[in-house]
Amino acid sequence: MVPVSDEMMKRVHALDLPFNRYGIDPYGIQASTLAEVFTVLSWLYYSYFRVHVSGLANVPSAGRSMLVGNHSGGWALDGIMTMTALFLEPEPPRLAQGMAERFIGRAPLIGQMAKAMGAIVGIPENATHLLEHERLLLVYPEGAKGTEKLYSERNSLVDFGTGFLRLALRTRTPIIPVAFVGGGEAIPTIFNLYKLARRLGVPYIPITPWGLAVPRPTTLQIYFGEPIWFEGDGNEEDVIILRWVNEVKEAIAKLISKGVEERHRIEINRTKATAKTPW
Amino acid sequence: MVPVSDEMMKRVHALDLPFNRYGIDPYGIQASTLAEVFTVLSWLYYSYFRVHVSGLANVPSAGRSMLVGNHSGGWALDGIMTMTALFLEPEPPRLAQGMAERFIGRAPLIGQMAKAMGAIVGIPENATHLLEHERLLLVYPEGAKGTEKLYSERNSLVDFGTGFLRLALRTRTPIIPVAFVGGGEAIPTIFNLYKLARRLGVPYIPITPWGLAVPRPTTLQIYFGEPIWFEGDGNEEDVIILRWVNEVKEAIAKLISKGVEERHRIEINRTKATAKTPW
Amino acid sequence: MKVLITGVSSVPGRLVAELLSRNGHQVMGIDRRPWPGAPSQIPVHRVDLRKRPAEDVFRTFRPEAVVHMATVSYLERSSDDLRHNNLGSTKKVFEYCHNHGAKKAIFVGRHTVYGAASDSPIYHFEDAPPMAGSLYPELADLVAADLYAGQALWRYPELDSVILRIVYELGPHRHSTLATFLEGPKIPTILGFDPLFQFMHEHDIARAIVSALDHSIRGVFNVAGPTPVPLSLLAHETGRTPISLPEVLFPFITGRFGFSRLPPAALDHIKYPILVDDRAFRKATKFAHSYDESDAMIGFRTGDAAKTTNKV
Amino acid sequence: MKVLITGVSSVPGRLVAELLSRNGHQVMGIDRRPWPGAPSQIPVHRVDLRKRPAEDVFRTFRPEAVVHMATVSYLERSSDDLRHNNLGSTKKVFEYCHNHGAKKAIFVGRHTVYGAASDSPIYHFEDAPPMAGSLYPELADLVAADLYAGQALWRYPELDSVILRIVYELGPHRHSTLATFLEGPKIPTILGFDPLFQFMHEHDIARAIVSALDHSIRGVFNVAGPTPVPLSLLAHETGRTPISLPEVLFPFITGRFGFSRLPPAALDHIKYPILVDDRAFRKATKFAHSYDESDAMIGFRTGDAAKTTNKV
Repeated sequence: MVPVSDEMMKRVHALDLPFNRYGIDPYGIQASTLAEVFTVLSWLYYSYFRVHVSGLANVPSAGRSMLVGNHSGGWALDGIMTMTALFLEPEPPRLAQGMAERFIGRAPLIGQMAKAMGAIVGIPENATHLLEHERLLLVYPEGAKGTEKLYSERNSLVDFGTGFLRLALRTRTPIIPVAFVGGGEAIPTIFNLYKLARRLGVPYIPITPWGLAVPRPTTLQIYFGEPIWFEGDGNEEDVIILRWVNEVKEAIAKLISKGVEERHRIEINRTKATAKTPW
Repeated sequence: MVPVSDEMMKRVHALDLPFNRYGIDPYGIQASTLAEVFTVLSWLYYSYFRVHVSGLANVPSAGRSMLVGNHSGGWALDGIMTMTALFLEPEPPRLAQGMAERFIGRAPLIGQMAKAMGAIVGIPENATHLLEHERLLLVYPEGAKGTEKLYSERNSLVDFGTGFLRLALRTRTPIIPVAFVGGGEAIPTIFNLYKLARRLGVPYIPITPWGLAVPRPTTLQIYFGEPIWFEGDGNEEDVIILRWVNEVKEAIAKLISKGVEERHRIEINRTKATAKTPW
Repeated sequence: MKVLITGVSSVPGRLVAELLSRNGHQVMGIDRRPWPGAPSQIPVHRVDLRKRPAEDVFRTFRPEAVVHMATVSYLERSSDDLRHNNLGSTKKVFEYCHNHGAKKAIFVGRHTVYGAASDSPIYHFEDAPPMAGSLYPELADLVAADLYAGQALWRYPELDSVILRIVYELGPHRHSTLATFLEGPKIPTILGFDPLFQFMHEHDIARAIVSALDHSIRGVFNVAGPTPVPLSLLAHETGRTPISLPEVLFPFITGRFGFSRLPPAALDHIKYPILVDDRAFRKATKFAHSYDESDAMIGFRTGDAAKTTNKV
Repeated sequence: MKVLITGVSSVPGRLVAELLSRNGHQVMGIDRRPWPGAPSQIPVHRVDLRKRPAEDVFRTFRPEAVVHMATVSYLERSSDDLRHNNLGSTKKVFEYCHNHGAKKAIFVGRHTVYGAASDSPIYHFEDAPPMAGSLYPELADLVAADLYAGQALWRYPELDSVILRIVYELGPHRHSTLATFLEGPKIPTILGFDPLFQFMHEHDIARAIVSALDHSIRGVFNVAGPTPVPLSLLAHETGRTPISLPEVLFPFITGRFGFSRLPPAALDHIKYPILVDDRAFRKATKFAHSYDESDAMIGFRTGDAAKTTNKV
């Protein structure tokens, strides 16, 4: 087990979650697991990567919201760091609960840990339940195709699914666009292994210039955009839904552009900062 | 296969059954099986046993009726000879369909033949279905306990079940009491084997002075009583139903007494008759 | 009327679609399998009922009636993926019907849900408990789908739900549970057993489904055709050779030596009959079969859809 | 009110009977098993629900309400005779209710009908398809009985039918599916999995059933109590030792070496959670549990029915 600081435990209990006397919430989120894992993640967040966060005020401090992000980097680094930012930065902290691929449900150990951290198998029933219980949901409408992006495609967006938007309409949930920039630099995928992956039961295995997809310590940028409200009941025609999905997609693309634009300046600042604290 | 006379085939087709072009009725009764089996049974009926039938006019020539009989003899001889009488004697012939023990459903060959002759596994759903289709039902409310009777008990009645009476009420069916006398003389059970029987999957095995329960050629008497109608819906209290069951039982008992009384005279006539046709 | 048919690429699906189209209805189909050569006036969407694109079909077409024929039985398929198909997709279909304003939904189920057992009633009524699920694990999903569909009767009172439990299909297309069993030249039967089989001609099945649509009925209905016939006769009349074997030999011979294949759990289906009483359906819809047992068997044997008798 | 309880000799059956009797109802019970020491004001008839004498009890007592608790799950029994008990007896109970003028029928079912699967919703609502039948053959009969009971909602409109799907029972009587699993000193768990278990104290289950009777409701309702807890915690708090083992070793250890026994098909039940959303029931009946998860676990461990906390 990881030694947990008082500060970390305090943040866990500041979360708006109905933990029972054993520190377990109705979705199986475990206070002790959160504290331990966020202890590790906070080191990555503050010390290994340099994470730049912008627009935190757009995330409401309570109530249902749907964070809709772009995939960046060959695996869930984007989601994990977004979760970490929302746990460490705002007061009170918030727990962003990710919609995971189905294999998370079957996978021993890793699946169990993900669930104890609040991840949920990504089916509509689960998303609806979380939102009806005023949770903060983190979704990636690009799906697995998004994490398969190669280095050269790192700041582009692939097709969005439309399910998230109908869900937001049905549950009357605001959508908060989130851009993640730098994942492609941290894990520059040069190609993906598919055949071996299928054998191991995962969709693909990203390969970087140094082989396995261990991220390098680069700058990561997270931009939270302004909440977008759509009015409807979720049974609209596809053509309307697609227009609204594109609105969300464009909002994210705009945030990504901003991130790409600012990246150089932020990295210079980083170099200056690390020059002061050499490790 | 048994050579079938034209007369026998004519009787089969005179039955009020909806045979299809293959000679099969909706319950799986097969015209060809009926003709063959009744050819054999008519020899037993006319030549091996001497069967004395009385009250045939009480059995309606069409429409639903429930023949309610006493068990007499260690196995289904009573039912088989009653069926044969109703097939051979009245014009038009009628097929009495017996309610068989559950094991008939599972038994290969013998079960198949019984079904092709119109026997039905004795559950209320089946009885109801037959009556609603205006069939003639043959039931033995004494159940297996009735066929287990020893020689000394041959003309007594054991407890009647009450299901048949509620069924008659629900389906508005007249009850025709039937007495069978002589089965105990044909198959005089001196004791029943139970342990061996269980192993063979039958309730018991009757043992006669000559071992197996092959019937000897005696006189058999069948008495059909006047139809009894009860008014009700089948949901009456037990006390009422039991009273009516006893009415039926007493009607049968009275017919049995009559049979026992007449037996001596009938047997004398028989002796005279067989003296003329010695075989 | 706008009618959507799921499982439209199956033989009965096509027949129902064509019949409805001929009767002047606007028909659309859903199936994962293709329907090569489908009539141009019957568009077919190749989508999975459990996935979102299927709901889009409901959303845009807005059918007034839905005929759910996308159920599979284990004798036809057995892959694990399909194991839960019936229940899951049935749930979705009724949900879509409710969400998108359908007025009528017909679930096309099978009479085998009642199960084959030595002590079951010779004729099952609609309120008989469907025992097949616990008798044959392969049928559990079909039974659950059938009963789940029945729950729509109270869950969605605005939707006229009809659950049809139809007997075996037999006819010239030779593509059904019973046809699969009658595939080989030699038909294995169990020594000492000759159960009745209840089947109807494929065209009569299509007509029965259409009558369920044409009449304002709701509830569960058994659907049957002509008088059932014993297995031995069925084999003879379809040009096969029935061969009686002791039950113990069965595991060794099915699917080999020219014998039809038969899953082990299906053995009871050739020992005991499954028969249904269809009076309620005939009364409610005035349906009468037009192909008798002989037409169906000879149609299957010859591949010819013409009636062999003059019965109507 | 005159209330008839089937399966009255089971632990929850007795608790419901006693609670109703204390509340001033006239209670009668049916069970094949005896209830030694039953209170004199609660007559128990030892009859088989599927046989005629059971109907006589309905006929003479003429209950206004019936609580059907005579369902068994495979973890408790497994003999072949009982395999079809649930469906067959459920059919009879609803038929008797209809024939003999009952106004309300409560089917006491289980939340396990939804099935345990890796990709199922974390919380099941009442309209979720009950998948357990095709996942576990042993549960097919229970699923069919549950869904069949639900059909009474449209078949018998005059009868207020309530189908309850109740979570696992846990408490001092130590006689339930979950108690059987927690029997041994060592509780086998599967390495890398720690599913949530949802259970309620036996007294809360009895109270929930009584509230279903006291409120005029009809339909299908999930019934749950406190927050679910992970299996490892459940084992610890009930004084057992959870031992994590790789899944492949399971067939060799259950029921031996001091491990609780577990049928092979039940493995998924300790890999994946089955959780139900009970908002509809709480809203309709104002039911609130009074024993929390700790009360139930400690009650089971100590055999003491007293509450350990001051929560209400």
